[in-house]
Order: sequence, then C-alpha cells, then structure tokens
Amino acid sequence: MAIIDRPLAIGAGDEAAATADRPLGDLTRPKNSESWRDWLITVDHKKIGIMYGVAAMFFFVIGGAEALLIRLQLATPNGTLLSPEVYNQVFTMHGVTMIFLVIMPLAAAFANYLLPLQIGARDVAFPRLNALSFWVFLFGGLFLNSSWLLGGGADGGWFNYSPNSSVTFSPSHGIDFYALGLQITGIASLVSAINLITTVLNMRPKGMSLFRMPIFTWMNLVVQFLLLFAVPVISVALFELTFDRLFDANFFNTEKGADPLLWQHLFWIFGHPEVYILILPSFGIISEVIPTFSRKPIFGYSFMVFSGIAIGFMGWGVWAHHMFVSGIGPISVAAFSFSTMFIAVPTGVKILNWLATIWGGRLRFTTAMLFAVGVVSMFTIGGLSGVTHSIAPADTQQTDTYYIVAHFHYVIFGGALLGIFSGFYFWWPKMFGYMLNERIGKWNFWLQIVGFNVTFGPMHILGLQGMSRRIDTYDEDFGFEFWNLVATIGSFIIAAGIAIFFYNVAYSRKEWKKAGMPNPGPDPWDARSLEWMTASPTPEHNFDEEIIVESQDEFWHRKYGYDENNNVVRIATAEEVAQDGSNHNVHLPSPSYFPIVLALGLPIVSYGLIYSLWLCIPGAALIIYGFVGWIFEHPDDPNAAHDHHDDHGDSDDPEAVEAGAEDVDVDEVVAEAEEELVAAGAEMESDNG
Amino acid sequence: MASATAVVDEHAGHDDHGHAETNTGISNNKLAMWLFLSSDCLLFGALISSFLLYRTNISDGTEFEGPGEVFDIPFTSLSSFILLMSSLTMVLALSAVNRDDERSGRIWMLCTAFLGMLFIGGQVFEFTEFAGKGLGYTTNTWTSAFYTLTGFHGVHVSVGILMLLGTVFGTRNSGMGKEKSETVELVGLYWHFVDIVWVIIFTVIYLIPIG
Amino acid sequence: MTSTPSTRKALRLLAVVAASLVLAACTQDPELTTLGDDLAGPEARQIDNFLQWILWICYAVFAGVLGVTIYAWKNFGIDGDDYEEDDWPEQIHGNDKLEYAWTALPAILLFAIGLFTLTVHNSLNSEDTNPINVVVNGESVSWEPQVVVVGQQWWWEYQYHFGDVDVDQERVQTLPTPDITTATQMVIPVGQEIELEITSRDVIHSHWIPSLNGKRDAVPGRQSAPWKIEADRPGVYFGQCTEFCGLSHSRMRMQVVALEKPEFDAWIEAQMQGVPLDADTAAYVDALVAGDTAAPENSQQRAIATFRGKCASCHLMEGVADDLWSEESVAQKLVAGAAPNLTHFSSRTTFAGGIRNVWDPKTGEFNQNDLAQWLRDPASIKANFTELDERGRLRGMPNLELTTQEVDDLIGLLEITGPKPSPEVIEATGVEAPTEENAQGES
Amino acid sequence: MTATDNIQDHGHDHAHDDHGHPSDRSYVMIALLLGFLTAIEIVMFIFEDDLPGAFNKIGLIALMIVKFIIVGGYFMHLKFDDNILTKLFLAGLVLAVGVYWIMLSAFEFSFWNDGYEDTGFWDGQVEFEQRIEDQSS
Repeated sequence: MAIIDRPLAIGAGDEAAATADRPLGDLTRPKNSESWRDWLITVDHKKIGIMYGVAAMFFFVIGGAEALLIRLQLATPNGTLLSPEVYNQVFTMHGVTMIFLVIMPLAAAFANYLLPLQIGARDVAFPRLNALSFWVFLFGGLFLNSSWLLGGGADGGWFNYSPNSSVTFSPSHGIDFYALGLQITGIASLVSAINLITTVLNMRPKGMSLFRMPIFTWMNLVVQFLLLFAVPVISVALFELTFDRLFDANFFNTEKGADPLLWQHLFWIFGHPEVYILILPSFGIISEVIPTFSRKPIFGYSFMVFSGIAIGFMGWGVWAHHMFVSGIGPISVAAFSFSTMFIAVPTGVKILNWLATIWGGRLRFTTAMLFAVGVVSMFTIGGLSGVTHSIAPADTQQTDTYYIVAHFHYVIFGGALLGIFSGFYFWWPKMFGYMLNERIGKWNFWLQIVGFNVTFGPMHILGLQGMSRRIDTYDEDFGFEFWNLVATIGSFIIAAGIAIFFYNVAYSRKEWKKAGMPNPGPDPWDARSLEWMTASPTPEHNFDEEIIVESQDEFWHRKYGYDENNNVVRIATAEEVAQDGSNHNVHLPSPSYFPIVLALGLPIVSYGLIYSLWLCIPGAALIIYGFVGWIFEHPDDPNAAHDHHDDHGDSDDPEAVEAGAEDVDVDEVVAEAEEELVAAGAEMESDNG
Repeated sequence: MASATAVVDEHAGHDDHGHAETNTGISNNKLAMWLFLSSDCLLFGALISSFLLYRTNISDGTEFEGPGEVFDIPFTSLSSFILLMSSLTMVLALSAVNRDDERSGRIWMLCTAFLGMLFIGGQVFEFTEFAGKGLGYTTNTWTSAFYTLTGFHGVHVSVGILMLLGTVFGTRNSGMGKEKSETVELVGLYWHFVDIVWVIIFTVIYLIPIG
Repeated sequence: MTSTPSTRKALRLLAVVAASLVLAACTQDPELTTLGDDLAGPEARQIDNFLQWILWICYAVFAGVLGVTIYAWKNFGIDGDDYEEDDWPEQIHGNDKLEYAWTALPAILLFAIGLFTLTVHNSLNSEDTNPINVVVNGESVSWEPQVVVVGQQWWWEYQYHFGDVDVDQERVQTLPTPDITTATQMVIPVGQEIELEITSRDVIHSHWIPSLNGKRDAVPGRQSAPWKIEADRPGVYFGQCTEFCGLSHSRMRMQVVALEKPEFDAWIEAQMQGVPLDADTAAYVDALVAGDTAAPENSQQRAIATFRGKCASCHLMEGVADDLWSEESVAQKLVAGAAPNLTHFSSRTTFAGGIRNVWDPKTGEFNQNDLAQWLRDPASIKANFTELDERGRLRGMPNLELTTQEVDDLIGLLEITGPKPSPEVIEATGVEAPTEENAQGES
Repeated sequence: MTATDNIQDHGHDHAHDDHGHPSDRSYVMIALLLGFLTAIEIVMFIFEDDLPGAFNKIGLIALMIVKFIIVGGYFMHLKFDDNILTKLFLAGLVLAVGVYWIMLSAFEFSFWNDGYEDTGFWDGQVEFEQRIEDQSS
C-alpha cells in the first residue's frame, strides 16, 4: 500500500519481488497526462527538480529587485528613495529571500534532478514526500512574500536578533511572517533531507560504493546531513520566537530576565552550518564541471570527499564567530576564533585540488567552465576575507560593516550562485534537450563576474572605511560616496548579466526549435558521470535498465580506455554506451494529489495563527485531509500490473517496479512530515491559554 | 580503476531474504525513521537547553520560589513509570506481530496507547495544578521554557498515540500479521524515542535541580 | 590563449577596474576608518597592524590562485570550440604526498596565525586601568576610569560614577544615580585606558569608535565583558551603532571627545553644576516647584514653564525641573525608560543621536536652525515610531506641537545650559574628510 | 584508490538477523530492571539532603544514561540491528549534546551549581518594576 512509496531501485529485470498487499483504501491515484495539471500532481524527481528551479528563479527576481532597491537607495548620500521602514524590510527580505528561497532551493533543484540520476536510481526513496517538500517550500516562500501585501515584510534583518524582533519593537506582522514562513520552508528542507539521504544510502546500483559516487552526490549528501541536524535548531528558535510574539511567552523577553543571546546561539548553531548548506552544492557542481572540461579526472577524489565531510563536521564548531562582539566572554571568543581558522584548511584543500585538476588539462572554456573557474577564484577571495574575520581582534573592527557584506557576497554570490549558473549551462541540455547559446552565455558570464566584482569589491573598502551594515543612509562627509556609487553601478551590471541569462534561455529555445536542430544527444560535453548515460532530456523513467558500476566515473570508463602507452583511447561512443530511453515498459509511481493538498494547509494555518485562530480550522482540516488521503490513497494506478512478481528469471524484459508495495502505516509519514507541523499547530494552540 | 573487471552477475543473490533490496540492507522506511529520530535529538536538545538556561530565572514578583515548591515528584514518578512500562507493552506488541500473533499484537498496542493516554492525562493534570498555583505560560521565563519543553514532549506522545491507534484500526481489513512487522517496528521506534526523551526530562528537569 | 575578442575586452575592463580600486583606496581617510596610522587608539592601531600582516598573506594566496588559473588558461586552454578526438592529457588521479602537504601547510600557517591572534586578543581583553585623581565637588577622589555606556533607540547615554560603585555588577536600571550623565558624546582624558561597561535598555546595539578600538555589543540585561578605549591624542572621534537596532539604526551615532587632563578636570567641574540661572529666574523656578503659578516674565522663564509642562516628564534638567522627573515616570512613558539628560546640553557638540551639531562647526554659533527643526518635528530628522507600544509607552521623541514662540524660548534656554565647548572641539565635530588642522583637534 | 565497498556489503552481512532478539520474558525482565532503576532514582531524590550534592547529581545522570542505553539498545533493537543505525542515531545525539553543552558553557552556565539560590541579579529588576507599578496605580 501506499503510505511510503516503495524504493524504486532499478532492477536489471528481477525487480518487483516485494509483495503487494491488499490495498488499504479506495482512493484512486491520478494518471499522468500531458497537461499542466500533471505538474501539480507529479511525483517525478525531475519535474520536481525543475519546479524547484523555476520557483527559485522567480524568487531570485524578487530578491534581485530588492537588491537593486538597496543599491539605489545607497547610491548617493542621504538617499531618500526608501523610507527607513521600507529599507529595513527590503534588506531583511532580500537576505531571507536569497538564502532560503533562492540558493537553497536552487541547490535542491539540482539535488532533486541529479542525485537519483548520478547514482543510477529511478527516483528518490519517497517520491510523494519529495513532491511534498517542493510544495511546502513553494507555499512557505509565497507565504513569506505575501507579507509585502499584508502590511509589510519582516524588518529585523535575516538574523532577526531578539529583542528587536519582539512585538514591542516590531509591532507589525512582518516578523510573524518571517518566523512562520521559515518554519514552513524548514519542514520542506527536513523532509527533503531525510528523503535524499535515504536515497543516496539505499538506492545505489550494484557496484556503486559510496566512494564511487560523483563528488556532486557526495557534497549533497553532506548538505542533507547538515540540514537534517540544523533545521531542528532553527525550528526551536522560531517556535520560541513565535510563541513570544503570538502567545506572550518569555523566551526573549528581557523585561522578565530573558537572555537575548539565546536567540543568537540557536540562530547561529543553525546559521553556520547553513553557510555550508549554501556553498557545498556549488562545490559539488564545479567538481563535475571542471574535470569534464579539463579532460582529466578530479584530482584527489578522496581528499575532495573527505574535505567536504570535514567542512560539514567543522561547521558545527564555529558558530559563535558570528558573536565575537556579542559579549560571550573572552575565553569563548578565543576558542571559537581558533576553531574557525581551521575550517580554512579543508576549503583550501578543495581550491588546490581544483587547480590541480585544471593543471595540465585540456581546458575548454565553455560558459559552464568559465563560471566554474570563476567560483574558484571568487570564492578564494571570500574565503580569505573569512580568515580575516576569524581573527577575533580584527573582527571587532570588521563585523557588522560592509566588509562583512563583501565577504559573504563573495562566498554566496561568488561561490554558490556562480556555481549554480555553471550547473545551469552544464546540465541544461540534459534537463531540457537543448543547449544554451554559448556566445550569449559568455556575455552572461562576463557581465555577471565584472558586475559582481564592481559591486562587492568596493564593499571591502567601504567596510574598512567604517561604513556600517544595514544603514539606510549615510552622511556626505564620511567618504563613502564614491564606492557606493561604484557598487550601485556594479549591481546594475549584474542585473544586466542575469537578464541576459533569461534572454539566453528564451533565445536558445526558440532558435533550437526554429532551426530544427538535432537533439544534443545524451552526452553533449563528453562528460563523466551516470546522468549522461541516458537520453536528453532525461526520459521519465531515467534509465532503461540498471547500470552495473565498476568504477568511479563509470560513464567515462565505458567510453574510454587506455592503450599500452597509457594513452586514452576511445572504446565506444557515448551513443553506444548510453541508454536511449526507449524502454516504455517501466512502471513508475503514479502521481498524487495529496502532497499539494497537504502543503496548502500549512500557510493557511499560519495565516490563522497571525490573524485569527479560526482560520486554523480549515487549514488543519486540509492538512488532515491530505494525510488521510495520503494514507488511504490507492497504492498505484489500478490498471497497472499488480501481479506478484516472484520470478527472478527473465532479465531481458525489465519489468514493472511496484510502487508502494511495502506496507507501512499512518505512523511513518506522520512522524516525518507532520511531526513539526503537528507540533507547531497543536502546541501553539494548546499554549494559547 | 579503469581495468576493474566486471562482475556482471553479482546481484544474483539479492533477494535472499525476500525484503526490499537496498544498499544498507535496511529498508528505506526504517532508515528514514532513524534519520528523523536523529534529527529530533537536536530539537529536544534545544528545548532542554533553553529550559536549563532559564531554570534559575524565576523572579517574577510572585510568591513562586522554584519548582521544589510545585513539583509533585511522587506523582511525576508514577507517570514516568507508566511511560516506561508503555515501552514494554510496545515491544511485546512487536514481538507478538513478529510471531504472527495478530490478536496479542493488537491488544498490546492498545495497551501502549492507553498507557500513553494515562501519561498525557497526568501531564494535563500537572499543568492544571501549576496553573492553579499562578504559574501561567507567560508568568516568567521559567514557566515559558517549562511548558514549551514538556508541551512539545506531550505533543510527541500524542502523535505516537495517533500512530498506534491508526495502525491498529487502519489495518482492520488488511490484517496485522507478520507482514506488518515493520510498520509496528517503526511505530515502536518512535514510541521508545519519546520514552527516552522523557527519561532525560524526568532526571534533568524534575529530579536534579532541587539540589 | 583561446579567449574570444569579447572576453579579451572584458578582461581589459576588469584590469582597469582593479587598478582604479587600488588607486582610489589610497585617496581618502574618512573619520570612521579602521585603517592607517592616523588611528588615535593604541588598541585600534594594534588591530590594524596585525590585520595588515594577514592581508598581505591573503593577497599572496589570492595572487597564487589567480596566477595559477591564468597560467592554466593561457597554457592549457585548447583552440577551437571542441576537443580533438584523441587530444587527451595524462590522466592524473591525485598525489597523496601533495595532498598531505597542502593540508598540513595551511594548517600550520593557520596555527601560527592563531597563536598570534590569541596574543592580540588577550592583550585587548586585559585591563590595566590605573586610577586617576579627579576633583569632584571640590574634593579630590581617586577614580578608576570607568564609563557606563547605555544604548537605547537611538542614542547613547554615558554615565560617570565617581563614588564607590561596582558598575560591572549592576544592571543599569539599578545603578545609583550617576554623578555625570551625558548623551551621544563621551568625554575622556587623553592617555588613559577607559573601561567601558556597555549595556542597553531596549534592544541590542553596538558601541564602536573605530579610531580607538573595535566594537562591543550593548545587550539588554547583560553587562558587557570589560572593553576599553584609549585615545593617545586629543580630538573628537566618531562612532556609529553597528548592530541593527531598528528604524533609525543608521542615525544612531556617537562621539568621543578626548581632552588633556586639565581640560578634562574642568569639564568634570562644569558638569557637576546645575543650569546657570540668574537670581530672578532661580526664584521663579523655586516658586514653580513650590506650586505657585507665577507668570513668566521673560523668554527664559517662558521656556522654563514650557519645559516643565512638556519636556520634564522625560528629560532631566537639573535646577530647572528635577522635581518633575523620576526614573519611574520615564519608565512609564518610554519603552527604553530613558531620555537624554539636558542639564548640560550645550556643553556637547552633537544631538539627535549624534547626527546634528549643537554648535555650527564653521561659524561656532549655536545651531538654532537644526535645533528648531528638531523641536518642531523630531521625526523629520530622525525617523521615529509614532504609535505607542502595548503598554502605552513611547519610543523616541514625539512631536510636541510646539509653537514658534515656544521653540524660540526653548532654544534660548538650551543655549545657556553650557558651558560652551572649546572652538577646536566644535570645529572638529564637522563631519568632513579631515585636514591636517582639524584631525588633530586641539593640540 | 582507497575506495571501499563496505557500505555496499552491509545488506548481505547483517540483513535482518532477527534471531538475536530477546524473548518476551527477557523484555519483561528488562522492564523490571528499568523500573528498579527508576525506583533508585526516586530513593536518591528522597534522600538527596543526606547525600553529597555531586554524588546525587552524578548518580542520577549515570542512572539516566543507563536507562537510555537499555531502552535504546533493547527496546529499539539498536543492539541487534545493523550498526549503521546506531551510528546515525549517535551522530544526532552526540552532536546535540556537544553543541548545546558548548552553548550553555558560553552562557557560563554550570550544571553543578545549585539551581534555585537567589542570584540577586533580578531582584533589583523586580523591585524596580514593582515601584513602577506602584507609581502608576
């Protein structure tokens, strides 16, 4: 039955051995169709990945517009474009949007699309939970941004330090939207983390040991573990904030003796791993791109993997470096200063390994490669300025100035976002079946990287000149005028670069259709990992049959071998090796209405908590309906083969994979997805008295 | 690496045990449940630390002088014992289901749910008592942290009860024999986890601070 | 080299931008800067010197990374759009020795940096304030130079306690009434380490005088771990709140005026007096305090009547309206529970959260225009919350709907609160890129 | 390449060896043991005044850990299951304990001081607020 979708391990033919039980319920599952409705009910990891990407790019435009407003306001001294109220909301929402609604979901887009492909699986472990993650994220993001229409966004900064976030100091509902909105997107991240970890640990094909997985998969595995452990921390902080604001609890009420540093600790215990959650997917992406366009394997695979794991571990021991001036005591400062420095070691190992990969290679500077190399050098700047922050005495001068703004934009824009763009250009043909135009792509790259440096480079100087962060205006005579103007100009160059990307997408698609150009084929870049071993765009069932893996970079090794002089020689073409996606006999999990239904309940409950508890009732009803439907949904398309396959023999006819053949009840899903949700809803209501 | 020889047929004996074939040998559901429990450690950790931070912060201008005054240790000990015993009934339920003894399995699971409800009832009673002594949710940081921590635990227990009842009644048609063993096991894992969280709360919050 | 003409153009543009960045970085030395030899505090200089070393290491590392990248680009880039079929480099999977080396070397380097960091950190956090003698009410007392720094939305209060008060053990609300209270401007003696006890009355702020030392957060309910500043030459040093604290965060500034010891003594003496009123006016005040309803006879008396009617429930002005002011009454009216002490308003050079001058730095005249604007409509200068909080308390200065007459009278009263600071200090408070002359303050 | 296939092989080595699970009888014995440990805890609590403070605390914590391990090991079958589960669970548990311990240490929180002594710090605040209330009424 259908509570938990059965693992969709791809069998070479002896699949579907698991027994199908009597179905629990009678709700039939919808069928696939070609219409747009299919996107609402899909459980296909590729479609979900694409939807993550589209939604994130939508939020990216919003966050980018906010960034431009900030830069316009600061272009000249005593800017009057935005009032202080609005400015505070704009910079807060810019940060929140870019971190939680752009970079994280873009990484999730790649992870969703590529993880199953890279490990040669048919889908993620729990396809419906995957759909749930996306819808929860989307509704959380829309909920968060709906605050603009309902009296203004959050105005406490993305870090939202208490007690400035209390009702007394922020009486509008902005911060309620922040707390509940991030709580919702947190549920999405947690569910998705459990799902993807299970997928990677459990669903690899024969022969793909952990140490044969591509680096991208590895980095995402680390990221999902970070999410798994970091999300509950911010959840508690957000619960406490919500209870304070809505039900007069005293967690951050300094008038009753609360300690405001509690928020800071909880926030940064989450917040520092969060930084690596943002950056590691990009590290993974460029670790795929650089070897491909250098025609060399990644240098020091195991060191790349272990340094990623090390970054993940160490990320938990450094959070208080965000609090060097908060008054946590000199000993704590010294300890965290020291621990922070050493996080530069594994990061440095990665940079050097990328350089070593490039060294002596045959470098082909496609747009994807340009972005990847851009990450290596730009992230280095961000990493080095990070070292200057780890020096606690220097940090007392730098923190909360534009030097920090420069630093984390070099990390998040220069590291994470450029890497994601590299991924766009690299995997676009795999996802959509056409190539992005390289000439326009290069314009995109150069405008973006020049604009980026013109925007954020000067901020180093501004910070050291003493310009504070989060100020909506500055006076003429402090000497901030020139560099602020330069930065504003730079931000519009970035905007132009991004606009060109969107143009490229539309233009390339049109040209491709108009010219009737051939499909780029399974492997347009002569790449190395398994996702290139199937047709482009990826067929719905991913792979026709299971791939037996014998080495790391399996796909490359099927294409190339070595001659007696140890020179690389081709032994097969990509088309010969790759599967053509022609197997239409694969049984896929049926789509489901209930992920979107369940997810829709969450923002409604949240509006209810803010405006009227009565509204919680329909919201909760929707959630309960979603759960019940989820559980009693027919495990599968009733017309699909439901017979018990116990025959292990005929491997030439890859058979149906029985979706949801395994029997688990109410409990599991409730535990996973509803946990927080129920805790949120019920707790808030019970505590209301 | 490149010359690794193929062992094409290595997947031959994979279905020996007749359960889902995964790399770890653990079913997806069970792995996911453990991942969730692992993640939940950080949730309760944060709540417990918030409480510990505020455990001495009891000044609020009222007469309240600390939990020594309100905690009813014999009563809480009893409810702790009840929760502990519910873990026993849970594990007996699983054992029965593993033996394909559906009837005993159902009875033990209902017992577990009943003991869980007793525990929740005890908690409701305790909260009412405290409130009667003037300790509202908003009284001071101590009460906020205390009610939130124990409330979150209570919600976890309640979810567990729903899971138990859902399993018992949801399988009325399909039966709850040996093939449901994993379902019951997962409910059990969750239930025991909630129990060990209470083991910690009982010691750290109730027994120790009155030192 | 395979770059297309467009990429080459872009590269050239990048080079131009980079060069102009470096050039322009050297041009100006504004007042809040954390760099350079002009820093007036030994702590700030120590941080800067240390940072310079680190920055050089960073430049070197970055030059290395960029150099390798560009070298690889030039030497290993292929011509044309696509690979030749058999153009394959040697397939190197790694080199363990190299890996260990470039794991160990940075670790060792960082360990060394870490040790230096701890040394600097330790020295910045050690106190060695030595007591100095100051004259308080004609009596010489030994004063361990400590100033209590209190942040609130959106201005700073500085408290001087000369008595035997353990300021780092108390919450700000429970400290005894300070001997001297100033707002937005702290006055310190030159060449003395001053220990700052930084705290807050509402949200978290951060106290930062970049020229003297790094910053330290002001956290409500907490007294900061000791933090110190020292100026080794006289002058006016600017600061800005650096922890986001709400609406007017950007308009929350402060100044430190460092004076030579004799001038500092004189400042203390003046601060211990009340407002200098003439005998008639003093009698008028006494009558008001006693409950008589005497009619004001001149502008000053009218101002006093206005002040007592509209200002005194929040602002303290000793000798004019102390009877109407109490800590409790302010706590009821204001969220922060404090408003600037106006007793010696015109002895300061800045008001409205440090964004306006009390005395015009160019002419040395009392800045009536800004003050009038402030009194008429404070929110036009510094954004304010207008609505009351859930307990009916105000945040920031409300618009009191003063008449032109009242405004003029009050400005007249405020001007005499004095004593007027020295011309050098007034001149130095102009926010301009420093010239040789005014950067030195009064030397 | 140091790549190993250890994870890969887990399934075949340890998969579902249910044989090790205790019998119902031993579950009851374990539960009795747990009940007994709880009883000791309560006895320790009752006689806390007669016992040295640190002894009491260490003893209670030790009993708590023992109970934790018994429930985790036997009732949750960690002792009998694939130890990758133990590792995953311990990852979260150890991380939680470590991170929050450090956090509380940064607050200069001490587990060992006696909880409800009058710290004196907040009394001033209370008094002050009382004064304000008196004034306003």
